[in-house]
Amino acid sequence: MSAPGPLAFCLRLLRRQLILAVRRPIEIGNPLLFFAMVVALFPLGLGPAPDQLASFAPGILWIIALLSNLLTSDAVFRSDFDDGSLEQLLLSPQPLYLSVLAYIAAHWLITGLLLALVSPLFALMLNLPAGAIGSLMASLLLGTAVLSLLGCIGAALTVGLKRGGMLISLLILPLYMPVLIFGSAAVKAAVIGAPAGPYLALLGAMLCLAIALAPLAIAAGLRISIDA
Amino acid sequence: MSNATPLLAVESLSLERGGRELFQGLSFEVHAGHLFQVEGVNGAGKTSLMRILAGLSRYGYSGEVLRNAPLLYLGHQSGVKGLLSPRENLALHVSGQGSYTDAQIEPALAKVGLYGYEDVPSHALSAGQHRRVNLARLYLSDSPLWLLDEPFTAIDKAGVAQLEALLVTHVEAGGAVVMTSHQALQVRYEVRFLSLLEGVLL
Amino acid sequence: MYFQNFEQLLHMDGHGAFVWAAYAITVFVIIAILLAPGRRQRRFLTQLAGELKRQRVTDSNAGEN
Amino acid sequence: MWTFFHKLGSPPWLYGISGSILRWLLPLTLLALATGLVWGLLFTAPDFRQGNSYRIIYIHVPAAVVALAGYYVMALAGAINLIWKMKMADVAMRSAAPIGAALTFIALVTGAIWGKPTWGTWWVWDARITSMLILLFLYLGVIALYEAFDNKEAAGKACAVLSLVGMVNIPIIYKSVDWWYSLHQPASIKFTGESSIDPSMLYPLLLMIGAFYALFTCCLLMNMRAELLSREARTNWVRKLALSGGRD
Repeated sequence: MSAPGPLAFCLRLLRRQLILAVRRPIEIGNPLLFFAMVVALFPLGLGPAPDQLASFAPGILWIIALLSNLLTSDAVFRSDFDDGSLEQLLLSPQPLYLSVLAYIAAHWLITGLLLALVSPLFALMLNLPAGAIGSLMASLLLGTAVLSLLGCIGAALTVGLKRGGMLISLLILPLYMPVLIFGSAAVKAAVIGAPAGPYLALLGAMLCLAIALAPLAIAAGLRISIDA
Repeated sequence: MSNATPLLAVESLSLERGGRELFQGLSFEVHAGHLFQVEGVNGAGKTSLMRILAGLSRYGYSGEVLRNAPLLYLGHQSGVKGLLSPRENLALHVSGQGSYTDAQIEPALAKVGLYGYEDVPSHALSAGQHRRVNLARLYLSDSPLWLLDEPFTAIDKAGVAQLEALLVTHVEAGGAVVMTSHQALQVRYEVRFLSLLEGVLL
Repeated sequence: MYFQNFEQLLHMDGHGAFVWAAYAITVFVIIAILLAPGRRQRRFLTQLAGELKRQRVTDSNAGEN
Repeated sequence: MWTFFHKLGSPPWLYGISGSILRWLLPLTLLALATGLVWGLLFTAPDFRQGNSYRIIYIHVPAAVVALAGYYVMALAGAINLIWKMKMADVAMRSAAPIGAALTFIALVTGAIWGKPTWGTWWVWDARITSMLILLFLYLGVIALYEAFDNKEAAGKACAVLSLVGMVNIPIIYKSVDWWYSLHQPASIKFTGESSIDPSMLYPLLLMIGAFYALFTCCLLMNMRAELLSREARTNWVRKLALSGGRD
């Protein structure tokens, strides 16, 4: 009955989170549905002129991705906190840094990755030029991972609070802004035919920094929340 | 025996909550073979003490807690996920203390009276059965030190007797138990009582 | 002194309203953050003093009984 | 060295020493502020392009500079609290947040007022103003998080983590906003001055920056004193102080 290695344990957590998500498909569907509905709001608010929509499309798509990520990140640790699993995770002899990464990876797989995969559909609805779709997907793939990492910081800090929902947006949205700037810039660059590579590289750099540092903040936040 | 390193040593532990002193200068050692029962009325700080011992509470108290052995803590909440079956709950448990095969999980679940429930979604089980899923971890555990906060809650009489037998087996095999409970333990073993106000009672 | 007279100072070639408003708001906020801790401290101390006085009265009453 | 740290952890000592520092620092600060205000308002020549409205620079820039520095002070105090578990650091962090938010607010409002005569509009999504706005959000986030916790010790630690995360992010946010602005900068809006600032404008500006730093220090110390008292309400020295009517 030896303890599993850190990597095996991470995979176990990842599997656990994914099984939990798959057994409640509506949780996976909600962010996508949200994405679709907000996309439908913009033509209603801005007018249906295809040119106008196309010029706003990079920003619109990125803001919706950001919001749907924000709305789901609140729940990452919530149920584990409520039923006591989080206590057990913190007492585990396994490195918390890696365990936290497993949670984030699961969150990204069921929100960011899926959003990136369905984004071409919505991009076409908003008249985004087909040439920009590749960089839209790439920027969403990289960017939503950063968003998941940052969002989990907010989730970890507010998981012990009864009214965390609104607070988490106040804490996390300012941190999202650089990702939004470079993510939408990558798409815009592709729209006008400029290389999107530099922006994607910047997003990648942010992702590296976030992977290195965010789990530390999340681990500290979880320990504080469990103790409060 | 007393010269050996204690599994858990507590030195002059004091805790204040809301201007009220819950305990002060609490010192004791838990060695292999010890079975401790923490005594105190509701609100005396038993759960606070258990959380400090486990390492979940890390500030707000003064004093030292030395943990020299892997521990297993069972708190008020069962940590059982309704969407997972009892088998999955144990196999995918977040505590990361062991990797269990079906050959290990099935007997453990059978011992806590969940034979035949292995693959039922846990949300179909009762609160007592949730507790039992959690207690099955005791049969799987190889941590020498068990910290059990009210393990008898929502467990029926037969279950309590079985659990008591398990605790005795554990301490006889060189483990140690610190537990809180409102009912007296019915065991043929020396139970040490720990009062939050007066320390270890002999 | 750059300005010739008081009127010019107030007017500042048409920018007076902006400049004076900015300065007024700044001075107001600065005064507010300078006074806030003092007020908080005084309120706390009088509250505590009252509490202690009350306590002393109840203590001496208990002593007489 | 260690005795100094030890003393720093002692509330009565800190209360006493901060009182004697404030006794000379506070008048000095007020004097410097008054001098700087009068100098900037009355005795400097107007900018040849912006006219008199540029006089707002003497409050806008110092407020912005100190507001940003204040965030670092707050985050540093948070780090000290997390690493060395020093209670005084928690007090300092808690005390710095509202002052920083107030200074950020000043910078934002004066920036907006300055924008009207200069750019013809109250609000321009200029890199600096946008960054200031985000800084205000960061400050408000810390304050809101602190208020949301019932357990104040946990609140202090959570805010420490949050402000450290913010500290790592501020350079990234500033750089990205700066870059974003240069990408979108409309041709009609240009920032003037700055690169070739005249010494006659520079000296009052430097004086005001110094005065704002001193102001921040004063407010921080005063807030810390008030916070210390309410945290130490059960101790003898605070009770004595309360009975003597606040004279130390």
